[in-house]
Amino acid sequence: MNTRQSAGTAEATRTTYREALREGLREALRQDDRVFLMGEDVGRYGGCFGVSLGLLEEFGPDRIRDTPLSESAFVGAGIGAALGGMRPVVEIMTVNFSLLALDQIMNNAATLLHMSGGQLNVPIVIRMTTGAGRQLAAQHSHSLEGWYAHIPGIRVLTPATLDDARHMLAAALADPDPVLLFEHGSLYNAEGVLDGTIDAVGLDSASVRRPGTDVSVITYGGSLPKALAAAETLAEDGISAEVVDLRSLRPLDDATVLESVARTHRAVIVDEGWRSGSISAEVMARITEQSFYELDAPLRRVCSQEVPMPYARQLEEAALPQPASIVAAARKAVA
Amino acid sequence: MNTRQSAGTAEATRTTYREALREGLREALRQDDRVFLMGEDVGRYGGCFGVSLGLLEEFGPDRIRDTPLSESAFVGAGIGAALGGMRPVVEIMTVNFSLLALDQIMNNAATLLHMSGGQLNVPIVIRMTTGAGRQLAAQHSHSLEGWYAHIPGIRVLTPATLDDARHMLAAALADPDPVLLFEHGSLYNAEGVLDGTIDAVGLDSASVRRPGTDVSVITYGGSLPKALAAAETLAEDGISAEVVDLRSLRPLDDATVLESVARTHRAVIVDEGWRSGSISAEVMARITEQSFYELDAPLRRVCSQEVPMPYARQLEEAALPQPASIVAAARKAVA
Amino acid sequence: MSTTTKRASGPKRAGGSRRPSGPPADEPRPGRDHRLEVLRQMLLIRRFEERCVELYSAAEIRGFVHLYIGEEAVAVGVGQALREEDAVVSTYREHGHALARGVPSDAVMAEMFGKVTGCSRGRGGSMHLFDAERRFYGGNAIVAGGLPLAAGLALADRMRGTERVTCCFFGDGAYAEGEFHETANLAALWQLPLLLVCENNLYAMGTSLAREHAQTNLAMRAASYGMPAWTVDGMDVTAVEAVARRAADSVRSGGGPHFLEARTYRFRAHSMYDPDRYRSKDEIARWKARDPLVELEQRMRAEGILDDPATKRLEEDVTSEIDAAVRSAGAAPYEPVADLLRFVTSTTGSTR
Amino acid sequence: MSTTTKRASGPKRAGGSRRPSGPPADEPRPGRDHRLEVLRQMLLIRRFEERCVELYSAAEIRGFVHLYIGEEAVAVGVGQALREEDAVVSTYREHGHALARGVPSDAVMAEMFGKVTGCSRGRGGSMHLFDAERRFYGGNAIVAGGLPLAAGLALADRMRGTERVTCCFFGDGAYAEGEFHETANLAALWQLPLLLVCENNLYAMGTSLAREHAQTNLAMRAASYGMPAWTVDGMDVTAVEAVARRAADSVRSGGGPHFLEARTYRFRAHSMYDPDRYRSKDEIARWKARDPLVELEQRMRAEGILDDPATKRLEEDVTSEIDAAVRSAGAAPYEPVADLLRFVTSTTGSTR
Ligand SMILES: Cc1ncc(C[n+]2csc(CCOP(=O)(O)OP(=O)(O)O)c2C)c(N)n1
Ligand SMILES: Cc1ncc(C[n+]2csc(CCOP(=O)(O)OP(=O)(O)O)c2C)c(N)n1
Ligand SMILES: [Mg+2]
Ligand SMILES: [Mg+2]
Repeated sequence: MNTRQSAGTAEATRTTYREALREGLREALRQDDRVFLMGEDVGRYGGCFGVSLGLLEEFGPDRIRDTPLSESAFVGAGIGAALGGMRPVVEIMTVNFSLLALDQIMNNAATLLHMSGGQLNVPIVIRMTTGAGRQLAAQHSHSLEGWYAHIPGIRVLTPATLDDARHMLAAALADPDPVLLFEHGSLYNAEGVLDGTIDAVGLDSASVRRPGTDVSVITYGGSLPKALAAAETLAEDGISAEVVDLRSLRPLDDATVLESVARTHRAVIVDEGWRSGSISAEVMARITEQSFYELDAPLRRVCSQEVPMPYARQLEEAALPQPASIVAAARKAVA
Repeated sequence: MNTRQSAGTAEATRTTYREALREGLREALRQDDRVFLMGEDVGRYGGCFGVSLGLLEEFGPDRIRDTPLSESAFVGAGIGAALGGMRPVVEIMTVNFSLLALDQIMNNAATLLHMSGGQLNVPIVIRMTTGAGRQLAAQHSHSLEGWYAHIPGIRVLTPATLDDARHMLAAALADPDPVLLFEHGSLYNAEGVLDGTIDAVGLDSASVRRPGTDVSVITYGGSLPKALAAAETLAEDGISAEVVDLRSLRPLDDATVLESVARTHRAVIVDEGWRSGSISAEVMARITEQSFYELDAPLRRVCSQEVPMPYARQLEEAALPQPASIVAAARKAVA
Repeated sequence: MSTTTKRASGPKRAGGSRRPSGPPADEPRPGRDHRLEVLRQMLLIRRFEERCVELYSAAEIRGFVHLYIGEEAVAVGVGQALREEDAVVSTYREHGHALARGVPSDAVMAEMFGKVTGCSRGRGGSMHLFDAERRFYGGNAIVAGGLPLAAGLALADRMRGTERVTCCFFGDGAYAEGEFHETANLAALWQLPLLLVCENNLYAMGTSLAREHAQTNLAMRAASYGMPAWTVDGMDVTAVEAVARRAADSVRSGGGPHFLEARTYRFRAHSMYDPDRYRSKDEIARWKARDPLVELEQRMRAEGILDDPATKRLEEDVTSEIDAAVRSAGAAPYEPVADLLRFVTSTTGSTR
Repeated sequence: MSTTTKRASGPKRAGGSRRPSGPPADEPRPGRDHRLEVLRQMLLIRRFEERCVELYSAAEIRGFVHLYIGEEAVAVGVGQALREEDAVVSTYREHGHALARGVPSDAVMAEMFGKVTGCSRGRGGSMHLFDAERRFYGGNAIVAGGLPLAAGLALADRMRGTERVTCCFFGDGAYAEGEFHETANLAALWQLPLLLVCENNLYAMGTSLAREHAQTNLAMRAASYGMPAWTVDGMDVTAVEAVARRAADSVRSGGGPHFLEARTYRFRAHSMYDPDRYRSKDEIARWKARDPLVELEQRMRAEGILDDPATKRLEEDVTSEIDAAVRSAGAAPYEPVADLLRFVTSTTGSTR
């Protein structure tokens, strides 16, 4: 189950991805005083991408906690605080900086429950910005969420819609284990209408964002709008593409993917990660292992080129999956 | 080309994987005074697994350089020294600790050449121990070499044989870019005969370690002996398994893999990494993309269970690929 | 955690090093029962680990094992200053910390045997002892990896307004890691109730203090972060306890983080695999002459609160506790392989 | 790198902060040509960045851009103390460092335009300027990420027995990162020829010094690693130069690493996206009153070595240099998309 409808009547509200995230944070902070937000410049600055703007004024510096530049220490402190009964939401500005905290994430957060024989669960949520598209070059633009999904013991979430931006945090905080939440930088300004009837989303299942019959386009995060745009174009050509939003990269919802492939018998995986060793390889492996005889054509994937993200616009655009490249791959798949 | 034969006559020598690595280091240090070895306890202690024992006495503390516990700083210093004209070999004791240096590895070593528009190549070699099998539990046992292979700009090598242990370092040092060299902890004591006629190995190609016709078993590193043992067992059943040693996980030698699959039409990938998002998924993706119509059966993989490595022997054994699980997978593939 | 009734002597000179800079120890001298309990704990740790060596040779224990022998005064002295509600974060050299914290010796022994009755169900082994009930948070084998975690536990207490202290043990080697720096600053900046105990045993594996640190006065450097920092003779359990009490009391009453450097020495090699090539026999002998157990025993005898029969009783007591631990560990079951994937996440179901 | 001929005044009081603790600056006072060159460099940086703001508004420049305006005295003062064979490692706020190092302004401008004639072929942008020939090693946008690298460059020099200095610029925020701690210790331990220049502009993005560091005397803390550490008024280019020369000379002659804290201030927001909500107008005004360019000009006028015509010539000179840079950047080609995968590895052929 992906969503829970609210009982009362609710109106659809216009909002942005950024505001939806902020509302999710505000709600969590209001509902549970164990929740606090911690990270570089989340307070007075309002968050490097403005997500937490205004929260300091509402909740004070104890719960909207600016940290020094010390990714390893404040992520580790979040883990410790979670062990100590709090429900920390830790913000890392950008996924590239999270490498500085990877020891804490993998060797502690993901591992403590198991190492302790089930004694110590770590209810921490770690949010970070991911992805390219804003000419921020090779140290601010990578998409490592698929890479993180390799680590047992954590959840990896990639909200791509306003509703997921608004509600995934609550579900993540309700989870007893570490959750990594990746916000694609190019989505912050995305505007749209929030479905007022949804008041909760699940974390376990992928979602078909556009039904189709000829080819499955499987994607997540910042690539979802591109996949949907590609599906529009394909529709003009009479090709019916089904767009699947994975939503969670760990655990992966095989069932929804395989059901889609069982309908279409063809699939293209779209993923902003570098191609080799990407989560799209894993999706292909799952399909090959479990639905080999359903396939009518080789699986295809559209990924980022294997290059540190260049600054120049034309190079960055060429390095990333684009609607045109998705369309081309889908055409080949159905050819 | 994987190997270069020496002109003269050479004798086969009995040695161990550890000694072969040490000989490779010694040779590099003798031949090029820009080469030095740096890391925790590489000097007076002799290396945490004894690889560099005796080198301090031969080359002195400047070139066999003990560092404080500061993975990020000494890996970064290696990168800087490489930029400054040296040829550093940096040892990280165990792959889990390398997470502390991942920022330097990904954001600097792998990226500088590109970010600088081709000006700054980084001729560093980073060696580390990887893998499980010695009951060292969840912070000393992981196999992250396949995970590292996701990063563009570096090479990822996994010497599995004595000859590769002996000669890969020289080839790595000759490469102008960063090379990560993963030594599987369970191989250090492996004994055997060094092929005295080989005096160089290449880095670009995989190697067929045992020819076969019914199924390709594709593997690398610490799993190679297990795959070879499985092939023996299969042979007793009349199943002819071809064992391919990838040797390098980045770049991946597709050609050798695809040629093997073209011969056998069936493949099992064996990989000590956690299953989801493993390098075995990438191998499967490459085969599916390029040799889909060659396949007579779904691809299979034998990986580590997705669990932080437990200490208890029976659990650790169950978590790892074993000859029996490889045999079982191969039987299914040919069924 | 008995009460203290007599005067403790001040910290003594650490072997071959500068005069420690701890505060004058003018606490009341502990009473006989307390002294005996301290001695018993130290003896338990010593004998427990000696038994581990035997069991390692017999292949009952595997993996990496790091012995604490020689350093017992630190864990036990500091342990006396902590209360039940406090928390302890430790390293891979943590048998002593765990036992001093009250983790039952049979649960520790079973853990080393890899049995399901172990304090981590056999999943952790020697390097990863845990006991949530006793707020013993491991057992971290990434050097310095426990420091940020300890800061977080202290932060939770700070935010919830409790009076609990979190005590984090780490080594002189750990001090060189970036995580030490980040944690020290964070703790001082946020005035966290954190007691940082640096066990300076002069070596990080085979690397001596002077080859790890440009400036080896660790307490002085810690003070530069803006927190009280004292050095204490880590071979003198009475001195350790006195200083730790003072520090813990100050932390508890809102004084922010405190740093203790305990000058100590491991009598054995770094781990079971270490041939100990990097220390001179002389140096080891000099430190063994300051055996913390012997020093305490001698003091107690001089004070007239220990005699041969009492020593014998203690030894017997400890030996039988360890015998029982070994027996029960040996008899305990292994966890079934079918349970391998438990505890990867808290919820059952798909984990990947 | 002209010779100095007159006496420089000692470091001055940094705005609103404690008395800097640099050594007495008894170097000869620089001559007119030298002063003019220093002023020209500072002016070039100032006007160059002002033009960048315009070009950013015009969408000719994209990505993150961090301005150095207000801090010019640091890059230029330190730059004077460095020789051609020395190396510089910098941050994402590095236009000033690059220009002071002699990276041609047209190559820097073309880089910001993303053109193939840029000093990083358009692959780096504002945050990643590189010039191997001038030993300018970036342009690192991971805060503190350049520090270990700089130590490595210095190590290479040390091992090869050259007399070169590596200078690493970083901020007060970077100082809190673990990589600072590890690098400072490593450099002091190995006595590396490293000049650490901490540009303390009182903020890390929106976080003020006192909310980043428990103990804000950065130089004092750096000294605790065992290296000389001085504070200098970063708004006074003469003072910066004097202290930097003294430090660089000492480093060069085997004195090991030195640490300089330059007290400075950025007049603009952190980046183009920053609404600068966290600093008071007052505070900014107070610091702007100490504009390093104005201070130098006034001093030169007082000394009688600068007059209106000379100022005008300088301005024209700098403006025409920037005009030319903008023109050539605008006219230069973009790198063809077909070359996207170049420079991932040095060798051609398979990279994955
Ligand atoms: C991050 C990391 N690097 C290296 C190691 C390997 N290692 C284990 S213990 C140790 C020495 C630590 O010395 P110290 O902190 O002084 O503690 P001690 O062992 O002396 O108690 C090393 C290098 C590790 N476990 N973690
Ligand atoms: C590791 C890392 N964390 C966070 C950031 C985001 N960030 C960029 S600049 C900056 C502030 C750095 O402050 P400081 O070191 O004082 O340098 P300044 O910008 O003041 O020159 C931050 C937080 C980053 N680039 N790298
Ligand atoms: Mg030690
Ligand atoms: Mg700053």
